[in-house]
Amino acid sequence: MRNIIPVLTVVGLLIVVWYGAAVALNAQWARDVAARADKTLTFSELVADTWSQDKPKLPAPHQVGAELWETTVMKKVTSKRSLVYHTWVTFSATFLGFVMGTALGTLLAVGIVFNRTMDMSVMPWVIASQTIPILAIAPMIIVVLNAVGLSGLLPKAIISMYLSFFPVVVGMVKGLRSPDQMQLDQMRTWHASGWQTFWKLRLPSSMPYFFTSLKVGVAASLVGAIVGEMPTGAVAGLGARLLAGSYYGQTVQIWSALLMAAALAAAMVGLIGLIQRLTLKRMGMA
Amino acid sequence: MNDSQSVISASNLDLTFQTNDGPVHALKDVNLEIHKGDFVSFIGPSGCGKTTFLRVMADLEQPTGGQVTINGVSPEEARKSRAYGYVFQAAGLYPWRTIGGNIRLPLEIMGIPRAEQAERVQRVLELVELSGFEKKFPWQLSGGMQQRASIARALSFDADILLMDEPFGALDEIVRDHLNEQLLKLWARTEKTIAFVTHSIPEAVYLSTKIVVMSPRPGRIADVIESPLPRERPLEIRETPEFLEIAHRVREGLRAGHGDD
Amino acid sequence: MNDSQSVISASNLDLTFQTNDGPVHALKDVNLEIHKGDFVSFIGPSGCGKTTFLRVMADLEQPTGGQVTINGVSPEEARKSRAYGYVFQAAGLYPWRTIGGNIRLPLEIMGIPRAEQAERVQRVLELVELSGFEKKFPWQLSGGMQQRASIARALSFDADILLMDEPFGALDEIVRDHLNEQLLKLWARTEKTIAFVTHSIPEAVYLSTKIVVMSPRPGRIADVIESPLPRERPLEIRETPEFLEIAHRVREGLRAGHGDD
Amino acid sequence: MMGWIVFAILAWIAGLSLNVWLARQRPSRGASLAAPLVFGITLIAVWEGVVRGFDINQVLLPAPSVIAARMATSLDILWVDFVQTVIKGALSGYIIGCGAAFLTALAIDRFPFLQRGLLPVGNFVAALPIIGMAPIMVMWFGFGWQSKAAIVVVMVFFPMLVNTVQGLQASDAMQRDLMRTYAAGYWRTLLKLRLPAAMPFVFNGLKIGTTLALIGAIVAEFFGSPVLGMGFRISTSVGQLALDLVWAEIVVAAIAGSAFYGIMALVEGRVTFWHPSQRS
Amino acid sequence: ADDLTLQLKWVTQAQFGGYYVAKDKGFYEEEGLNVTIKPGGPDIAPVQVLLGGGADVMVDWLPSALAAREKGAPIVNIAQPFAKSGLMLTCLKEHGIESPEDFPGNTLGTWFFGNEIPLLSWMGKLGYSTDGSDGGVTIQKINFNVDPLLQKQVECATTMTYNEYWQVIDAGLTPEDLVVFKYEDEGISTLEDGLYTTEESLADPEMVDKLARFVRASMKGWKYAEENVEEAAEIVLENDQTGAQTEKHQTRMMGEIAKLTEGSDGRLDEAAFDRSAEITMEGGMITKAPEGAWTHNITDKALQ
Ligand SMILES: Nc1ncnc2c1ncn2[C@@H]1O[C@H](COP(=O)(O)OP(=O)(O)OP(=O)(O)O)[C@@H](O)[C@H]1O
Ligand SMILES: Nc1ncnc2c1ncn2[C@@H]1O[C@H](COP(=O)(O)OP(=O)(O)OP(=O)(O)O)[C@@H](O)[C@H]1O
Ligand SMILES: Cc1ncc(C[n+]2csc(CCO)c2C)c(N)n1
Ligand SMILES: [Mg+2]
Ligand SMILES: [Mg+2]
Repeated sequence: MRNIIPVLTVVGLLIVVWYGAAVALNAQWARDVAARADKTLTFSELVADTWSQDKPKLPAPHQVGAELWETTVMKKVTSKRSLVYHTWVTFSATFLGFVMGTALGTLLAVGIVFNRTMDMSVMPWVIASQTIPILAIAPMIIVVLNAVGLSGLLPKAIISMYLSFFPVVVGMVKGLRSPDQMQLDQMRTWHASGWQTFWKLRLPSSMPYFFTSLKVGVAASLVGAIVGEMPTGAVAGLGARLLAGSYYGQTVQIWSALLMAAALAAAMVGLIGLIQRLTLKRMGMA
Repeated sequence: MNDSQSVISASNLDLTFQTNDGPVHALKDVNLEIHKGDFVSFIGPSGCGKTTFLRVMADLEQPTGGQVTINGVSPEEARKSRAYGYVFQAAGLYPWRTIGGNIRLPLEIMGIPRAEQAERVQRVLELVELSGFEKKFPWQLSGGMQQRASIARALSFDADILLMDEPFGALDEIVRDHLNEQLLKLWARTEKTIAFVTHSIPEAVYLSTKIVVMSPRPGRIADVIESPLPRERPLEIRETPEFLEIAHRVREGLRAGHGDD
Repeated sequence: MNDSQSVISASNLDLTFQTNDGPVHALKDVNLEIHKGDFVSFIGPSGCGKTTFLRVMADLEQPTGGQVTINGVSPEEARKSRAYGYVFQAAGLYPWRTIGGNIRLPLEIMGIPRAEQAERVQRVLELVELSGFEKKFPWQLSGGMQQRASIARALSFDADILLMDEPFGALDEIVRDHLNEQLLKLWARTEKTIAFVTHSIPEAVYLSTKIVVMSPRPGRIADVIESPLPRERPLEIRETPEFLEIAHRVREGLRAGHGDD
Repeated sequence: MMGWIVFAILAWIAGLSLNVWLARQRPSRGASLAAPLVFGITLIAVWEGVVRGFDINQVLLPAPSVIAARMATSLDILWVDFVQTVIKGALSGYIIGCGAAFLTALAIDRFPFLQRGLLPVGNFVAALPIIGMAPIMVMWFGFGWQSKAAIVVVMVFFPMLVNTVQGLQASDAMQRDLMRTYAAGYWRTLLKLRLPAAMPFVFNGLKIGTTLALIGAIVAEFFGSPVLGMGFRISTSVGQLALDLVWAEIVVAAIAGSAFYGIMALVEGRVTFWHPSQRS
Repeated sequence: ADDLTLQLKWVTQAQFGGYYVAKDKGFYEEEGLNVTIKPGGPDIAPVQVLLGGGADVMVDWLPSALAAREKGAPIVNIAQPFAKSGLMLTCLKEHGIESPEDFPGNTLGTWFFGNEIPLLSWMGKLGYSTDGSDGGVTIQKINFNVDPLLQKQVECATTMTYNEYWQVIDAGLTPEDLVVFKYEDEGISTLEDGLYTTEESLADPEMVDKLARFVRASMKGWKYAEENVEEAAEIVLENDQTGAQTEKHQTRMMGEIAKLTEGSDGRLDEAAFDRSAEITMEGGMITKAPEGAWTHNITDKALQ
């Protein structure tokens, strides 16, 4: 709660900058319109105009705010025009993808840490896999999954997983290798099995890395879900809103979807942060 | 001593570390027999290879020459059959486990039933005088208390061989005396074989049936002293002439080791 | 002793830690005066608050009651004027720096010229008998060697006050004797004020002008013994009756502390 | 047809056993290079076998041999695209983004006010999805590489920030106490203790950033680019169903990304040689 | 009922009104069909969906279909509900562009994915280079919206008569501010929204029968939409799951679309096909004249 004042200050500052930027970016359009009508604008008219355009380059905060209010509070949540509905659609794919990505990432990391064959051969390809632009192959993935009868949530979640498992692998490999030599030696003296060493030593010591990876992973997951929403025919979800907004030049709609997505990501990152604090505290590490 | 069955035997042991500025010869041509029920102390200047030797016995370090057998088998097999308990030079407690949890750790790993775990934890905590600290986290304990917790952990699972690397280094004289006595009692009662690194000459003499004096660079055995003291040792024994004589001999050995440095 | 100027003074010091299962009273009602040029040893059972007391002096821990002044100012100001060197109970070397680099660290921070840095590093390395290990990394050194490197680090910048938390705990008797002598020489030569935690009664008696015996739970001062020994102390002094008498008194104090446990 | 499927299965088994064998050998530079290579070749062989064996249409998934042939004939295109996307877009964005995140992390670390104010807001801003950002960046910064760099900045910023902030808290209490006893000020403590201790985390961020930068630059080109660049080529070629060229670009991206990552991993090994994860 | 899946080329909008009407009004049902309509998007290559087995029929533009065919995708045009092209180039008058002579020195924004082909062949005919060199034009790839035009990143941009053009108008410009060049008028038009399926399907008599019924019902839908523009737009809106479309825009679009489907009974006009193929070839998207890329089989059956 003591965060409120700093956050509000920063947000306030941001909004001021935003209004300023809106004037700067939208001014040309306002002047053009005026020129066509053979008028010249006073400064206050210019400002007023830049903050109220229909299709601004950068919508003013209150325009986005109004749109958000309009599409979240004023609409039934089950309505297709409700942003809450679309956020939910995106969230479910993100969440599923994130869970799968975390599981896959952790499993791979465990494999890499415990198995030299995997360490030597898989890691470089995991990296290479991440350089493939998903936007290029997402449609193919969707098509292939469709062909084998998978559609709906799962294809999106798989793309989301594809993006989120990587930060988890990188972080967890490091984390699982972070116990120092003495701690590992101790485990050796007790002839702990690989599994026990993992469970009682490597995993607990990897926790700080784990949570950091999760935060990055969940953000990546969201990007994946949104990307995945486009080739599914852009039917529903924040990705579809972004696209539709872009095809009809509805900047206000784009921005409200964008802010909603960011809010979703921030909420998830915040939640993970909370779990992190609680866990590390219980583990006596914070 | 009283039992000629060889528990630990090292022959022509050699160990060289490769480091960024050249090799370090940590152990050279080390030969030693430890019999069942022996209490062997290792003493020697810092850096002479005591820890390294203990680590070789525990299969934590691979010798570059010669060999070691524990109960007639390789250190690896001995380790796998959980033949020994090891107390490290630094406490090395897991920060995310309480003291109790740390002591329970090897028990969990060895699959000892839960009820027995609790009971054993209580027993060893008492032994090292830490009852009541079970729920504290390591960083809430003083250095000496951490060290004692780590001793408790090694004792908890009752291995036949104990390898202890300066377990009492961070303890005051009174606790140290107390733990020395406790350790001797435990040893007498259970017939364990103990390899014990220490820097204290009186401690080495008081505890051991055999004292191994080592000298550094390269680490090797300078002297092996069989103690003529009886197995039954009240604290007062430390004032007897026999005791002082052995202590003197150890000190001479040590000094010699330092001399050729 | 020879100089009545008070360097460290604690009055009614109290410190309570809040832990997950209740408060721990680490220091209670501690009063102490340390004069310029004093060599004060702290001795007491493990967990009695020695480290905590040193940390309060060093402004690493905030007392919950009472107050401490160092050279007449608060510990914080003293710390900021780099009035003391601190040797931690564990070595605490930075793993990314070589031994030389670790010792150079405070010198760099204090802005000492490069050439002088090198020279000082050499000197203190010699003092703790680690010449030749300058380029090694901490994890390539034995426990005792690490501890010595950390002592060297604290000595390198020549502070007027030295706070040493069991600096010689991990060292063998010979090195320890040697370092004891070196420390006494250094002290005599430079008139430093030294606060020194140890578990060894002979060490405390041999080194100190004043011995503070502490007792635990809550940690408090049980006895303060002013040593009548001369400042000039050959190692042989440890066999004199005066020496043994002081040692006896310290031991009694310690035992009493343990007794009411 | 069956022949190719059998070929795929055999290739899989052979590659796997070769790697298991390699892993059992004494660790050496050769083995650590050979293993991923063997794995990759296996993968490619299996791919070829499957595509031919199941007679998968070129338009869905071209065979590696077809892709290779296309690469050989299109080197000039691949090169200009590479320069446009990787050198101009990804690299500049990566440097600016990681640099900015690093400095922000320092600022956040320095001023608790920012830690509490900027970090949540920063998380929020950084979580703006690239897909939404990309068209806007193109609107603001034009079709050239600058808008791509801007996207990359946004993409690499967050992982770098989170990791650096976490890393700056990674030194342990005793190490920090030591600095206190030297009355080392904030900057010195930072320089001598907290930054070195943060390096394992920082490199995590830098490594994750390498691949993100590349994806970011490529994907951003989907939303506006001059008529060259890897993303441009991929998106237009998909439209023309020239999947062989698409995959040729992807191969280039994968090689560039792996090399980029590899370089960072190498530097990491040099800088954080002392960390347990590098020593074992 | 028989299941059938239709893959659209673009998001749900009045451009595909006929299909939605046919579904909504039960025309498909009457033919014993259970039709699923999958919306498309910029990242969907309908051909891939078709070949991957995700759909039985798709809507595509002829140039991209021909290109796919040449790349080895065995797809065939089975019907052509759109008789005319809605593609045009829209320029801002203020840049002083009134006729094709004024193009040199300007930047023309066009969609890619094959949509640039007619423009390129037009420029070729006009004798302008397209690489930005002196005396020529610069071709800029733009996305499927009109922002670059409004923000003056380009002087002209491709628009559809039924969609993007109106977005420009909605943005506050008047038709007087604009100059449009309809591809249809410039003789560079290619056939747009046609229905395609695979050769494999055409070899299966049962499938052929299904497709014939599908085309028949679809055309019925189109004719209904032409006559009931507002109702059709309403139906489209109901089927839009993004909730992003507006009634005003869709009604207007439906009206414009009706002008393009007008006069088509679904049968492909061979002359239009040949002209389209030629333009596609001139633009370099295909290298040789296509063969077997269309059939009248289905429409013949459907129109019986
Ligand atoms: N950070 C902390 N949180 C909670 N309790 C603490 C903390 N640090 C120390 N204590 C407690 O304070 C008491 C005194 O600890 P201190 O470290 O000062 O002992 P010590 O005299 O140095 O012991 P030793 O000789 O074993 O090092 C102990 O009971 C310990 O458990
Ligand atoms: N991992 C290592 N890499 C390189 N050298 C090492 C390593 N471990 C130990 N050494 C070196 O081997 C020698 C012996 O070290 P060891 O730890 O066995 O000494 P020690 O007798 O236990 O000393 P102490 O009493 O100080 O603990 C030392 O010179 C040390 O520098
Ligand atoms: C891959 C691809 N996507 C879109 C179009 C063109 N197109 C067809 S309908 C439509 C919407 C018009 O409002 C657009 C832009 C294309 N030819 N190829
Ligand atoms: Mg040692
Ligand atoms: Mg202490």
